[in-house]
Amino acid sequence: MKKIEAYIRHEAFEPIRMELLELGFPSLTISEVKGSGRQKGITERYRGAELTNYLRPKVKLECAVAERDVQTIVDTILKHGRTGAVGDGKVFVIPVDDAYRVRTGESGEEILQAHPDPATA
Amino acid sequence: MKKIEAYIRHEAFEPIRMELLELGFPSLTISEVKGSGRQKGITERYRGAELTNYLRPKVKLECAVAERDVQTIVDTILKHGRTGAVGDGKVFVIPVDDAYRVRTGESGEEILQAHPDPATA
Amino acid sequence: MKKIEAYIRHEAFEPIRMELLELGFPSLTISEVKGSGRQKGITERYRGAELTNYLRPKVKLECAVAERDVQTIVDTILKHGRTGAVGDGKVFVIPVDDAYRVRTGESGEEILQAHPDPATA
Amino acid sequence: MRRSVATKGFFAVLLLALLMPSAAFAQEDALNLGEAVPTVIDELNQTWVIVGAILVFFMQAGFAFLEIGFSRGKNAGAGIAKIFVNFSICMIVWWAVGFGIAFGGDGTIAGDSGFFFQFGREVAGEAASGATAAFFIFQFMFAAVSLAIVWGSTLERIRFIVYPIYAVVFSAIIYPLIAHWGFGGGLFAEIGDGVQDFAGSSVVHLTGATGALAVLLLLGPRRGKFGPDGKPRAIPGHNMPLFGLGVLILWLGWFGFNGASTLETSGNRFAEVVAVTNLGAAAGVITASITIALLSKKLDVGMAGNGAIAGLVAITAPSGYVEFWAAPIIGGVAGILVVLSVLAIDKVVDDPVGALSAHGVAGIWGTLACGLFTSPRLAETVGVGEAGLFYTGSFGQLGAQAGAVAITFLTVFALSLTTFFVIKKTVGLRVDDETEDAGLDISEHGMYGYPEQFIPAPELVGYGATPRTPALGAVSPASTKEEIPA
Amino acid sequence: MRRSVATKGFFAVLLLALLMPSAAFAQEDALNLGEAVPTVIDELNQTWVIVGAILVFFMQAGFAFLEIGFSRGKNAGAGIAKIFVNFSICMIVWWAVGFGIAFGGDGTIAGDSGFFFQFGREVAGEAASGATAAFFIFQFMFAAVSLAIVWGSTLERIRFIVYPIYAVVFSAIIYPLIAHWGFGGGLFAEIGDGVQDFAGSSVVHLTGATGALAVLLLLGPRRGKFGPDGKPRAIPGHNMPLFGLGVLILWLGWFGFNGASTLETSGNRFAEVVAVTNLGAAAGVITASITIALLSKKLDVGMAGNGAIAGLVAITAPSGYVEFWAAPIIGGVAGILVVLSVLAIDKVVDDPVGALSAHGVAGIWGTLACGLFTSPRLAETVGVGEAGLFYTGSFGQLGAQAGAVAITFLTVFALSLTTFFVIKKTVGLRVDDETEDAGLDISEHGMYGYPEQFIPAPELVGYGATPRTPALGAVSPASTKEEIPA
Amino acid sequence: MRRSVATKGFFAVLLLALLMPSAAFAQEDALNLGEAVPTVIDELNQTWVIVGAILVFFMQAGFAFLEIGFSRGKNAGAGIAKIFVNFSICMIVWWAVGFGIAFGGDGTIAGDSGFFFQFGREVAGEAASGATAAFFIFQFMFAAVSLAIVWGSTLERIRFIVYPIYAVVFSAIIYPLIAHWGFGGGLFAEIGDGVQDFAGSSVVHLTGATGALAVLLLLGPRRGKFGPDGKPRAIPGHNMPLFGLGVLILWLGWFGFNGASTLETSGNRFAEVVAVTNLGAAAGVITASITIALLSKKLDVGMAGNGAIAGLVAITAPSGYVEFWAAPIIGGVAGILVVLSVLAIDKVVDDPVGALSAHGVAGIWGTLACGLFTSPRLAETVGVGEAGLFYTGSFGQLGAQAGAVAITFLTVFALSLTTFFVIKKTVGLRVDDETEDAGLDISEHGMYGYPEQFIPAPELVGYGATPRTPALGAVSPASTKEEIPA
Ligand SMILES: Nc1ncnc2c1ncn2[C@@H]1O[C@H](COP(=O)(O)OP(=O)(O)O)[C@@H](O)[C@H]1O
Ligand SMILES: Nc1ncnc2c1ncn2[C@@H]1O[C@H](COP(=O)(O)OP(=O)(O)O)[C@@H](O)[C@H]1O
Ligand SMILES: Nc1ncnc2c1ncn2[C@@H]1O[C@H](COP(=O)(O)OP(=O)(O)O)[C@@H](O)[C@H]1O
Repeated sequence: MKKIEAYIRHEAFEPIRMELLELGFPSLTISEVKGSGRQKGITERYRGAELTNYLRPKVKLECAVAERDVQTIVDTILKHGRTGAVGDGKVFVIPVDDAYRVRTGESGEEILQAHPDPATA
Repeated sequence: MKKIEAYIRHEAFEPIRMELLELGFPSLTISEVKGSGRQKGITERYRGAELTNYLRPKVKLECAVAERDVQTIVDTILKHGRTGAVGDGKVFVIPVDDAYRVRTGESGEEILQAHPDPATA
Repeated sequence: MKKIEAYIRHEAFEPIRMELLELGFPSLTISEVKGSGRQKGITERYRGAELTNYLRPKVKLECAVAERDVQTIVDTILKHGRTGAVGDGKVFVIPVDDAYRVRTGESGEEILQAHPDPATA
Repeated sequence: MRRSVATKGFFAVLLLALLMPSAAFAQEDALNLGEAVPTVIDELNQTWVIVGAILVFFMQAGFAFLEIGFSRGKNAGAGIAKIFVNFSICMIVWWAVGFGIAFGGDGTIAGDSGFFFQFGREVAGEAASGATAAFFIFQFMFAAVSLAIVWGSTLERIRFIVYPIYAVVFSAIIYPLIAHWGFGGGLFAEIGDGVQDFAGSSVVHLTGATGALAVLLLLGPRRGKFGPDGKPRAIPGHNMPLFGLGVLILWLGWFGFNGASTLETSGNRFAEVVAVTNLGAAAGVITASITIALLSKKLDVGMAGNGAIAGLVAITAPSGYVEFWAAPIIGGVAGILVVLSVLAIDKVVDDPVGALSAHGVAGIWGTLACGLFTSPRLAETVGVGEAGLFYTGSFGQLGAQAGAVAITFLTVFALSLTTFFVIKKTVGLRVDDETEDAGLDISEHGMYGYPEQFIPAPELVGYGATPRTPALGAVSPASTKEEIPA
Repeated sequence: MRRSVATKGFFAVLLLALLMPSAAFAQEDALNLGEAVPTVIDELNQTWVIVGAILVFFMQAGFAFLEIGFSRGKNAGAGIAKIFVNFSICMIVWWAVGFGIAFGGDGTIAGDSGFFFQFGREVAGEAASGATAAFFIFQFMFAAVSLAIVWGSTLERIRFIVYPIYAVVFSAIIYPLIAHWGFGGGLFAEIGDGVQDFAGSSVVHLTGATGALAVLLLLGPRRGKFGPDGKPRAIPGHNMPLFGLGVLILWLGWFGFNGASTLETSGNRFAEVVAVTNLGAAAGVITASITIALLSKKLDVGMAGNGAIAGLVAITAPSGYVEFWAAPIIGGVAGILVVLSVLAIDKVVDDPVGALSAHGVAGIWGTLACGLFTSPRLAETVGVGEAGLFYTGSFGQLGAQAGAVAITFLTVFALSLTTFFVIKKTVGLRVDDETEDAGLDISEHGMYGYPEQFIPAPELVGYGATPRTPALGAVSPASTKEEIPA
Repeated sequence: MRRSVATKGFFAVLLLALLMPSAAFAQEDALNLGEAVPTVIDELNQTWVIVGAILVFFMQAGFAFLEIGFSRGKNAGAGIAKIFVNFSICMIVWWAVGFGIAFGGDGTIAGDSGFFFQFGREVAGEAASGATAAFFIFQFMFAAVSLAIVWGSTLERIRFIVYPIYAVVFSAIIYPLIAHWGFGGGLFAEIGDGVQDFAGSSVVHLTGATGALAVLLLLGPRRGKFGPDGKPRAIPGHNMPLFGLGVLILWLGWFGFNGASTLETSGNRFAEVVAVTNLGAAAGVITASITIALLSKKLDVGMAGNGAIAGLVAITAPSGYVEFWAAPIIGGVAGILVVLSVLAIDKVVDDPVGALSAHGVAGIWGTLACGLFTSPRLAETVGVGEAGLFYTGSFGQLGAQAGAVAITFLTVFALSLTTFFVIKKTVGLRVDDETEDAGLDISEHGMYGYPEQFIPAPELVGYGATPRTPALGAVSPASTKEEIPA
């Protein structure tokens, strides 16, 4: 099992979510984060004084999947996340030892994501 | 060392926190996230137009513990997190290579959690 | 590749960010979290009634780096994060299997961080 | 221009009449001074009353923001819908029924004319004039204030449908009865030399707070208000600035509430009333702030604001009857009372805004205070009741005041409890637990009051993303647990 | 103290004059009653008009908060800057040009005197007096309201530079023309016995809404408003409490808007107008709430508020012409119309605040309603037009009203469309997509309206951290994609 | 109804008197016109003054929201507590002491009667009447405005205890002295033909700003305001909409502030004052907006608002003395001045709201502007001073104005600095660093102004969860670092 963590633009999320849903990966979690790459600071102005802001809002997408599905997910993220401009973000793949579904207490890979048609997965 | 990441309902957090505290695991971190499972969207209405929201607020609980404590923590989360309804969430266990306490610079497993009575742990 | 996750005080972040920038590690992500250690609760008062709050706001810093850079990053965090008082936070190091840059689709260690002078890194 | 007819819009006439006022009158040959002077006196009175009515109108915004500030963010929008709908229903019902019962005649129990009040229609045997239109709308604003007071305590858990039902009963019967007794020449005019309640500490504020008590007893506390040990816990309101805005707007409106209750400008009494009102309010803030700071080591913002309201409520009845020196005492006592009362009541009943204390306890105190502080000069000027205990040594007026308080409380409580009981047994008083947890905004109004706080940014369109229409069916937002397994 | 000269500040004189008013007059030997009485009547009229003007001023805050509440948080500060600048430009231009065109003479098309209005200068052949100063500022507030109405629909995407340009044209020409026709004795006074528009359902509200329609057609919808399937999607405003504040302030201001449009206190007519106004507004809330609740199962907060506005807009023209019974009907119909109209318009044009419906559709309905409901008594009192269809069975007045609506719409639409077309072709009407996504606050005003919502806490200094001055160059906030690769 | 006695509540009498006004007078046999007319004139004057006082009251909300908008969210609730407490203390102290010193006699330095002002008590040798009650409360509102101005600059770091102490001194001595000199017939009436300060550019605004300067010098900047390089950094206020609300409320209140400073309706002068005030404010917005847009390429919302305030402050002194044409010039210059001044002062002192510039610099400019623009007509009408330089070519009046500015500044500065110095040496002026970082809301008031922004949702009860009472002891919220190791 792996967990995919992606830092992406806000506007990239919705297309990614929809394609993942179609591919059978409805389960994911997002949060609001602020990121810095080697981007320049943004200078904001307030009553004549300046404030330079080095961090930009991004969406962090987290999604635990079975090993065999990792590439599908990553490809989907890369496909919709790309604008070609700096700041598109990064995707990291992290090992997961174990997984539990709270509702039932079941554990293991099968709880991760429900493929629409498991046979073809 | 392992890190437990759980996506749970808001109302589950307080009982979990209190039992973990009693068990000697006071140290944890939470954040507000929005998650999607294979849940239906929620249709909201605004001035007659509709807005469908596929993401629901959840609490993400993160807690790094020694390997031997993982099951205790997971069990506590499962126990209090369960309502039996869809949306109760998931728990993932992730490997941790190293840990440091900022205040002292110490590292290693012993910095993780303070058991009330280490002998019985 | 490793991912460093640090839970630190708000006021520690800016000096850490600036030193990491100088050291050639501009890329990182932060988020607002609430943490509990074995700290006491804070009692707040509202219209005569009390509310005890056991969770304190912290910044979570996430930063994926090549294995050889882990110690540099950790040291920087420890250096600026320390006030010596309880609540300074923790740093965890987590394995990363893979990394992708969304903008280009490239993957692997070289996408992680841009050293100002790679030769000396 | 008086009665003159404009044939080409306003301005031509305006120039003729206003640029040369004496010329305008000259036109009408000779100004009949014996008629013009009483007319202008009357018009000045009505101008002041209408200014007062407009100020009292704004108190609706005051209640709305006081209550929204004291709610959690998930119930913030509901406070707006509530004010709109209650105020509007009250207006229509007051017009149709309430005004007639309150002021349409001088029977002991109720009036019997002036329904669907308007010109040409008679009120109390007289053809209604423009003057009465001012009185009609001014008194309506009081009814609406009284109704608004009922709802603050029911925040965050009441079903919306309860509002229109009770609003109709309250605006048609409950408030008009009390108003008839206290302001309309009914029952309270017959107790002793008359009960002193200048602008309604009892008629308006105690009435509202009593309605609140009745509904609270049947409604129960918000989820989580009392711990398993039965101890009350703080459920902090989400926005102290909006709370403060509410208090300041109420304070503003009160200058109309008390000041224009003179109903005229005669002798500049209204100016004294305004000054006395401000002294009472200021003292309420100071004593409430000191009391809570001594008790809890912190100057609670909400309590300071409650002190202002309590001071204002308490000075409302005496504002036309007492000299300046009494005002800070009356307001100051109210400020202490409100803090102690909020702390005591919080142990038993869940009153998120402190209305029982600020309008009920302070309203009773203010009404009784007339029996203590009313000065002989002002009892005579107003022509109601006699001077208070501190001037006369007699408990007479105090007794009359206490009687009015008791009658008001019992009447309103009985009528309200009955009404709410029927509502509870039929449509139901309270939302279910899931709705309460989700918040009234999303459950009853379809959208959060602060959508960006609750809905993730990518779902709030406008990022250029244009997702397709959802393939999956939609469920009602109230069922927050109905999801399909992953 | 009248005309008396103070040599030592106000107070000495004040004591002499005010503490002993009759003495003060005695000083001037004998009070000339024949002069004093018309003067005080005039002064009372002007006091009421100025109170009205002040209330109407506050409607600017009403528009600001209604619009801010209906915007997303990233555009909240821009709403404040917009109101400040538009109101201010309107003031200066109205003074310099607009007032003269609107009220500086009684030509059919436009006035021709009173530019750079002030004392000593003549207006319409008469030396302007203090009375006219009240009229000047009261009428200005109407112009400013009309201008404010134009902008609500353009939220979240219009370039700031558009405001000053159109504001000048609107305040100098567009509104003054219509005001001259409707209020200043021009064109509309010559249609039949005169067009009835007491306080401006058509002159003020339809004019504003027509300007809004013109700009909307050229501006286009916000990004993400319509899906790829062409269906409208909800873009929820960020703050229902602020929206509610806006509505309540507008409602408050409307008592001045309609009430003081009597321009005098004669016969206490203003009190009737205030009562009628409130009945109309209340009915609008009730019917709009019921309509949307029936259609969508939820009592939408914004729709309830739009119902209030629609009720107020509709009752504006008839408020001086109709009896009480007609007011709830007029307001109630407006409440239904506004909901249906918002739903219909939302399918085609992106009007985030519903101004086309609440001010346009309801404005037309209100103007026509005079042709139905005007009572003979009031047509005669005001001296404009004749009674409505329901009294007379004649379509005469209704026809006059319809004519005025058509002329107003066509004139304003033609002039506005031309102006906005020129703006579009020169400086441009709309911000680019990146700016729209980032929000107008940060892009056009340099800082978010709610900085803490958008900027991470560590960047908001004051944590004791004192980072060095940035070594790297700064880029403009608008270029949200310009970053350097890691 | 005048003086008539109601025996059965208001309404019976109301019907008799108001429905048949002439009948009511007939009752008293023959209306004594020679008495009734001066009385109604007086009552109209007092009505206008009380309307003005109520408008000026609302400026407290204006200051509160301007300041809250310019604060960070962690200090938002404190702004509400501050306004409540300062206003209230000012009221009580003004009543007890301040009014007597300001207006209780016409000595050069101070009044000596009218303490614990009320009816029956004499003021300046005359028995106080209702008229004086209006004057008393109107002038009090000015004192409260002046006090409010002091505190804006001290946001986010001052100890709460400083407020009551200085408020007492300011309301008892500092402001009353200046008010006596400028408004009460004291010192400034003896400079030349009298100093012209119609509504208090200097008496009220410069006084407040000077108090602010004194405390700022002893208080120091907020943590993080100046970088290690000494350069000022932006600490953005958290809420531009609330800031805008504050400005709009202040603007509204100013119509009462300047308009009712006529103290009467004679000659409709108040209408001219209102119009002149609005012209000045509008010009201030426009020039400030242009100035900051030219300097920083962005139309800063706060600066546009500061431009409005500066325009209003500047036109305050001249509003009764200048013709329309001068108003946009005076306001426009103030708009430019305030921007330049904010930018300059920001380099040296930390004034988060720009009060030194908007009230101080603009107040000085406005006072001096009388010496330039006062018209002969109006100098004569008011009866104070002579026409300005641009009419007379003489520097006489300008000199008198400059003298008053200097005396006001020096007096207030000396008294305030002394008071604050004593406070600093005794109870202390400033919170400690930890409290400042945590925010005043939680530290001094026990709860955040926006709890949901700072406290995690699960801790905000009401989710149905009912955790047991904490076993662990509780610590004071101020000690944000005291935790126990994990
Ligand atoms: N090594 C990293 N660790 C954590 N977050 C990162 C890392 N690199 C990038 N990010 C996140 O991705 C966002 C965009 O990255 P950036 O490097 O600016 O884009 P690009 O990959 O196009 O050069 C950053 O704002 C940050 O949130
Ligand atoms: N594979 C996953 N990766 C990341 N988050 C997940 C995953 N599965 C579930 N979650 C989180 O858990 C929440 C509840 O999950 P859901 O699948 O709806 O519940 P259930 O396990 O009861 O079917 C989701 O809203 C999401 O935040
Ligand atoms: N084991 C852990 N797992 C997750 N978060 C932790 C853990 N230990 C500490 N933290 C985070 O670090 C913060 C400070 O930790 P704490 O233990 O109080 O400080 P200290 O290390 O100085 O004793 C906590 O508020 C929490 O957010």
